Amino acid sequence: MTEMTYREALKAGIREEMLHDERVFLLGEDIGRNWGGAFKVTKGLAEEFGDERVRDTPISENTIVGAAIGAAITGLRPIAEIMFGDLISLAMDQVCNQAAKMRFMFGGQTSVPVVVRSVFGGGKNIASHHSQSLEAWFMHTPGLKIAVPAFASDAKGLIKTAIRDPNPVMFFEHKLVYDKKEEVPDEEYTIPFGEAKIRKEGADVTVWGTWFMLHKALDVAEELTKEGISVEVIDPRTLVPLDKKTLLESVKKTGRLVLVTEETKTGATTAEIAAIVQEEAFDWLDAPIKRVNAPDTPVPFSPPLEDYFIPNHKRIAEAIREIV
Amino acid sequence: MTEMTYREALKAGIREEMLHDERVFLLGEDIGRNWGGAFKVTKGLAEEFGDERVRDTPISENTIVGAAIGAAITGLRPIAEIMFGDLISLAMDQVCNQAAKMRFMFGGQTSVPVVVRSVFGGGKNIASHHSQSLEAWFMHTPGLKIAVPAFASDAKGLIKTAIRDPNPVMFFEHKLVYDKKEEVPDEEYTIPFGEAKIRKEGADVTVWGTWFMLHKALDVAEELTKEGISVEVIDPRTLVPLDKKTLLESVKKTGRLVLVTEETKTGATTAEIAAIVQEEAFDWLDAPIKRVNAPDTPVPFSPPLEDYFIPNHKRIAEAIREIV
Amino acid sequence: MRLRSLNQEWKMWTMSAKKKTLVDLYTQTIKIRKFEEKVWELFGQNLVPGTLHLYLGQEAVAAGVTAALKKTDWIQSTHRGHGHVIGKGADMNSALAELLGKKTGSCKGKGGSMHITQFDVGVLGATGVVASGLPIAVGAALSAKMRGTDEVVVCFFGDGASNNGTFGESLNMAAIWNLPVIWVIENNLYAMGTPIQLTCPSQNIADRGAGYCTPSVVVDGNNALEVYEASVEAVKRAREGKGPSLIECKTYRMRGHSRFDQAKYRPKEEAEHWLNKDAVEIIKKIAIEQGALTEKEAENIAKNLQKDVDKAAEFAIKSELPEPEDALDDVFAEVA
Amino acid sequence: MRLRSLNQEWKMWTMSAKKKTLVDLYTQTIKIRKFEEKVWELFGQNLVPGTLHLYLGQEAVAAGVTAALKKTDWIQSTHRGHGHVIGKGADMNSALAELLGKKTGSCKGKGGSMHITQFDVGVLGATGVVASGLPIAVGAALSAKMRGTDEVVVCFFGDGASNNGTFGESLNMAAIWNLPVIWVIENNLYAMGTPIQLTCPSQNIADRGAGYCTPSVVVDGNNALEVYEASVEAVKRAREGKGPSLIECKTYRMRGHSRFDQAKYRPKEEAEHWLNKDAVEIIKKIAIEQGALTEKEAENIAKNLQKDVDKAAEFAIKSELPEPEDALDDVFAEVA
Ligand SMILES: Cc1ncc(C[n+]2csc(CCOP(=O)(O)OP(=O)(O)O)c2C)c(N)n1
Ligand SMILES: Cc1ncc(C[n+]2csc(CCOP(=O)(O)OP(=O)(O)O)c2C)c(N)n1
Ligand SMILES: [Mg+2]
Ligand SMILES: [Mg+2]
Repeated sequence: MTEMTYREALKAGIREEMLHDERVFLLGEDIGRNWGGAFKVTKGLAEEFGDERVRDTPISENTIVGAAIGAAITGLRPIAEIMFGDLISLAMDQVCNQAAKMRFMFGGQTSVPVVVRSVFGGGKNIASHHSQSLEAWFMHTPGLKIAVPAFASDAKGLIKTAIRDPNPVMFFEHKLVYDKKEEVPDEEYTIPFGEAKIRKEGADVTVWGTWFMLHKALDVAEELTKEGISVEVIDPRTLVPLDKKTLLESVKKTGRLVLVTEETKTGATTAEIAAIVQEEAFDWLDAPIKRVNAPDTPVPFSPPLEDYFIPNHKRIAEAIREIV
Repeated sequence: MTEMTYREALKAGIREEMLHDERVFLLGEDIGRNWGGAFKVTKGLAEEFGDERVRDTPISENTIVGAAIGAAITGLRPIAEIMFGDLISLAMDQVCNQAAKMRFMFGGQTSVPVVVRSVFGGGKNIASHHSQSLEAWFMHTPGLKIAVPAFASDAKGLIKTAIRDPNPVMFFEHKLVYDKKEEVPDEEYTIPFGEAKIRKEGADVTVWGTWFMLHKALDVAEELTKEGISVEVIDPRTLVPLDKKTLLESVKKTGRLVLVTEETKTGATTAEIAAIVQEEAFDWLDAPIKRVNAPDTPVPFSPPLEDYFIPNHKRIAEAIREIV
Repeated sequence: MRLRSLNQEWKMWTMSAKKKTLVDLYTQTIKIRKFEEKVWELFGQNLVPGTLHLYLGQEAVAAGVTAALKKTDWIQSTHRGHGHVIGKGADMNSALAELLGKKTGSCKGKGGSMHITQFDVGVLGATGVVASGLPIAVGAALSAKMRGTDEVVVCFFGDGASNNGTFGESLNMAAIWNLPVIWVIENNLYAMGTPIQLTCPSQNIADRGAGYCTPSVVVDGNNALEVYEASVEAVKRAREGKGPSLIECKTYRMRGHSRFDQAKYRPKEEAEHWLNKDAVEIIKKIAIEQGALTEKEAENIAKNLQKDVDKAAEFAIKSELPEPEDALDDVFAEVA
Repeated sequence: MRLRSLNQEWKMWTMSAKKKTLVDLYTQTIKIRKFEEKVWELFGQNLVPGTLHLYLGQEAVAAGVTAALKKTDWIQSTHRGHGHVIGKGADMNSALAELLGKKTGSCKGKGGSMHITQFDVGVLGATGVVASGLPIAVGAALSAKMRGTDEVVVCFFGDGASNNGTFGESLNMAAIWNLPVIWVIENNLYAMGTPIQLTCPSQNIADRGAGYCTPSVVVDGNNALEVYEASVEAVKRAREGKGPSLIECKTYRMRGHSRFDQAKYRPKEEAEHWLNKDAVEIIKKIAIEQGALTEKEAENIAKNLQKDVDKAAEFAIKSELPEPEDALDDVFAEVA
């Protein structure tokens, strides 16, 4: 095991796959030698693998994804990077109408092994166009798999799985987890999609959340032990496929569920999870499922505003206390 | 009152507003005199108001919406038509990052009185790129209002409200309701946003749905009276703002809820509604909230496949029977 | 309309056009014609669900372009794609079956007319979102290059499509990466009911190529030989690593845009002018003039193709519809 | 770099340049410079949250363009927008307060650097999504025309932006509708760390204008007078109903792209060459040479502006932060 940051682990995963499989290549804006990616995930890869395989592109989001699709269906394994998740709004057609649907529309004649990496989340005071969390759009798009690693070792294991998957995978990161450190196995490993991880066991209430909110939930869970509240914390790791089993089992044990993501509330992934759980574990629920999300506004710039917007420890703790 | 189709009522509403307010104009692909809109909603308007105010555009969805925004913030009242709802995927940036956020990002300095009209839904065997129902994407985008009229008189009253609203309004229609007829008031009227309508009163179970599925739900409700099941059917009319009050009151009365839309299930608007209701009417629910949606696949072309994909009377009836 | 006159060189070239090429071009053109006539007939019999964008009238474009390609080359198709896939060598049985929504269709009935695709003969896909094929063609061409092959990618699209954002993005990316891609604009003068004059400020869309350093030419899209010649040159450039080219083919739909459109918005004289320039007649005349074909041989080819098409229709009609639950398959490929 | 040499005519023109114009251009240029230096200073003091795209180095573009505009004209700005809004006459107090995230900011602290906007002086908005302003400019220009005004719309964007889909869509729409819009490309040779050579196949982005029948010119973007002259001509065309124009301004960032970027990817000689072409020095020299200003007067102008900027900074620093709950306001305008 070696301690490394999420960023390092992610890069290590990409690098291993590039070494294994010469079909793997990266394309995106400023991912190459001059910058190494806006969040430096790909730094050094152009130097190691050359500018052909770590390919800087023009600012053409829709065509970046489309080009990845074209390369994927003709035998390569592209990883397209969209610099900020907000900008996938420009590539929705290629992601949602093309990548997600091609295999189906063409009756299984082809598959689309493309990975689209991007990053969500606020906390950096960069306002409405660079801070959103839009994973719900893609969860509502059949044909896409979605990985949402929150920890370094998962980032590495899941990116390797994503690259090997014959289907389009949206691989979403979060700005504030890149620097999180964790022990990462030295030997080669992958992490299967659709397996949630219980990050902390508990008896009184289940908390399900993603990325930085998951980390906050873990902090809160720790704190609340002092109040005698035993919180179980679940990390889905992938949204599609979704590990309902682990979640439902946990809820059936605790009878209570709090969902925490940084998305704006209405129509968030937390709505889907709530809908599923009330549908499939109705008789086990001892209290309404609580959703802790951002309010239904764009992301504001100024620190006090953004701090208010993003769910904090206090709000998570309150939601838990409300139902236990 | 005059009986007219949804299409006619919608056009009448647009026409009235164009007569009242010379700032109102339309832009979109093939909306003008040569075609009159892919679904003929604007047929005749170019002849009456001229090609300047009923403006055919190139196939440039993102710029159509952006141009509407630019016109809106400088004093006009544009209605942009996107020919098929699936194609808003090309305009997501202008809709979701610009129109929806400008007022907020600029601290209230401007407002964006733009209406984006488009059409969702299957049933016409035109496959994966022309049959989707994507309203959930927009419900998850703070800053947008969303109208979803299912009846002719609502289409007219709501489009007039949409045009007068100082905010961006997504006005979504459905391919299979254009020909539905209804008595429409002769005198001028508007319908406020955020007021659901109880389409049928009932005591045993509440059904909430949109567009063509709402019509199917009404058929089913009628049928089920024969089995002694009394169904209350709610038409939200707008998704944002959402009339939670009417819905919650109904659920508190019936104790049961079935949600019916044509969306693919995961992450649909029905998930949000389920999440709200379990959160706010938990103690009144006598059974899990059921969601009747399309499966998580793209929309298939061939009739037997598409028929299977789209929720039908039988599935709606079964979901109701399951929980009453 | 001002066509950049290639006539001078073209006439000289035709003198030496290989007879086989002329026969091929004629055969391809009339094959697509026969196919589309059959589709129209089946549609009239209410056997084709949904909508339909016929290729009738534009046959020379697909024929001329695909005749310049190898089997290993790729094409990216559109909502008006029947001609492209037939030209590229698609199996007619499964093509027609697809249009009828049958299980035996190349897409198992999941795609239909707008997504008619046969991957194994080099069709990357047919897309219903106008202009969405261009980025995919860029990627396929990038892949062809990165994989070290001599594969060439043709991307078909319409005049309307050239106004969509992907046009500039894709032309640019192909140019900077010097990719083996050929942009084929089928300028049939209309996007649905919208005449090109309303949406394009210049005489030729091809003018936009220069801004992306992409050699661009305008040809008579109803003349398969002219299309072929331009394609051969473009393919040569692509295979030699000289990068993308653009070919604008001026052409015309024989019928309306889709389904029930009568195309009444088209001025009579314009329609007459173009409908007189019949793609099949033009290439047939050339082939006969050049001594590549006799009238009789041409007729025989047509007859044989008619038989093939009839048989394909029979196959398609007899084929079974998919099972309803098949709707759930083919979303994801299985993980190895 | 090959600049389309306007030198001949330009020299003649400058001879007759109104002195007031030269003073204005100098004043605008140095005003933006002073503003940005202050921003940089405040950033160094950790007073500017988030990121920052300084306009330092490109002042001549905003100065030259906005000097050609009326108050009633509009500009569409970008992530690198400080210069544009200051040039258009924004209140410096609320501009700086916005950058500091204060309640008194023009956007009440909701927008910050990337969305710095003052609608009342004709700024349509500053957008963080590269190239997303072009469609909005089209609409504003359409509105100007439909409302029967003589308003002109300038749309600023970068070399990087010109590779996004909205570029072609918007140039086309403005051209076919003959709209009073001026496309101003600030070609600072880089999009973040990506040099233009990697993403643009031609020498000049302006080459793309011809495909859309849009008169296009390349100017030295560090020379406010040259920018101004081209702008005056473009504005004239627009006001006379002659449609859109495109001006490509070759320029250079004095610093990195954002926040902590040191721009080490830029070749030394290139950076030196450009950093020697200081926008303030250039216009100052011209103004003095033309007898419009003395060195002393120039200094006084600078000093006065420095005072204004200092005061604005004081105002911004003293201003209060918004209340947390203000985050919930301004999503929807109230229905009348
Ligand atoms: C992006 C997009 N916008 C609009 C449509 C609706 N539509 C389908 S075909 C068509 C016209 C396309 O014109 P063109 O590209 O010239 O092709 P043609 O039909 O003439 O072959 C339109 C507007 C669509 N499918 N996709
Ligand atoms: C659509 C989009 N893609 C990527 C980004 C990230 N980004 C911000 S600025 C920038 C470079 C823009 O380059 P250019 O247009 O030349 O403007 P400059 O920064 O040089 O002024 C990039 C890639 C973005 N904000 N929007
Ligand atoms: Mg066309
Ligand atoms: Mg730049």
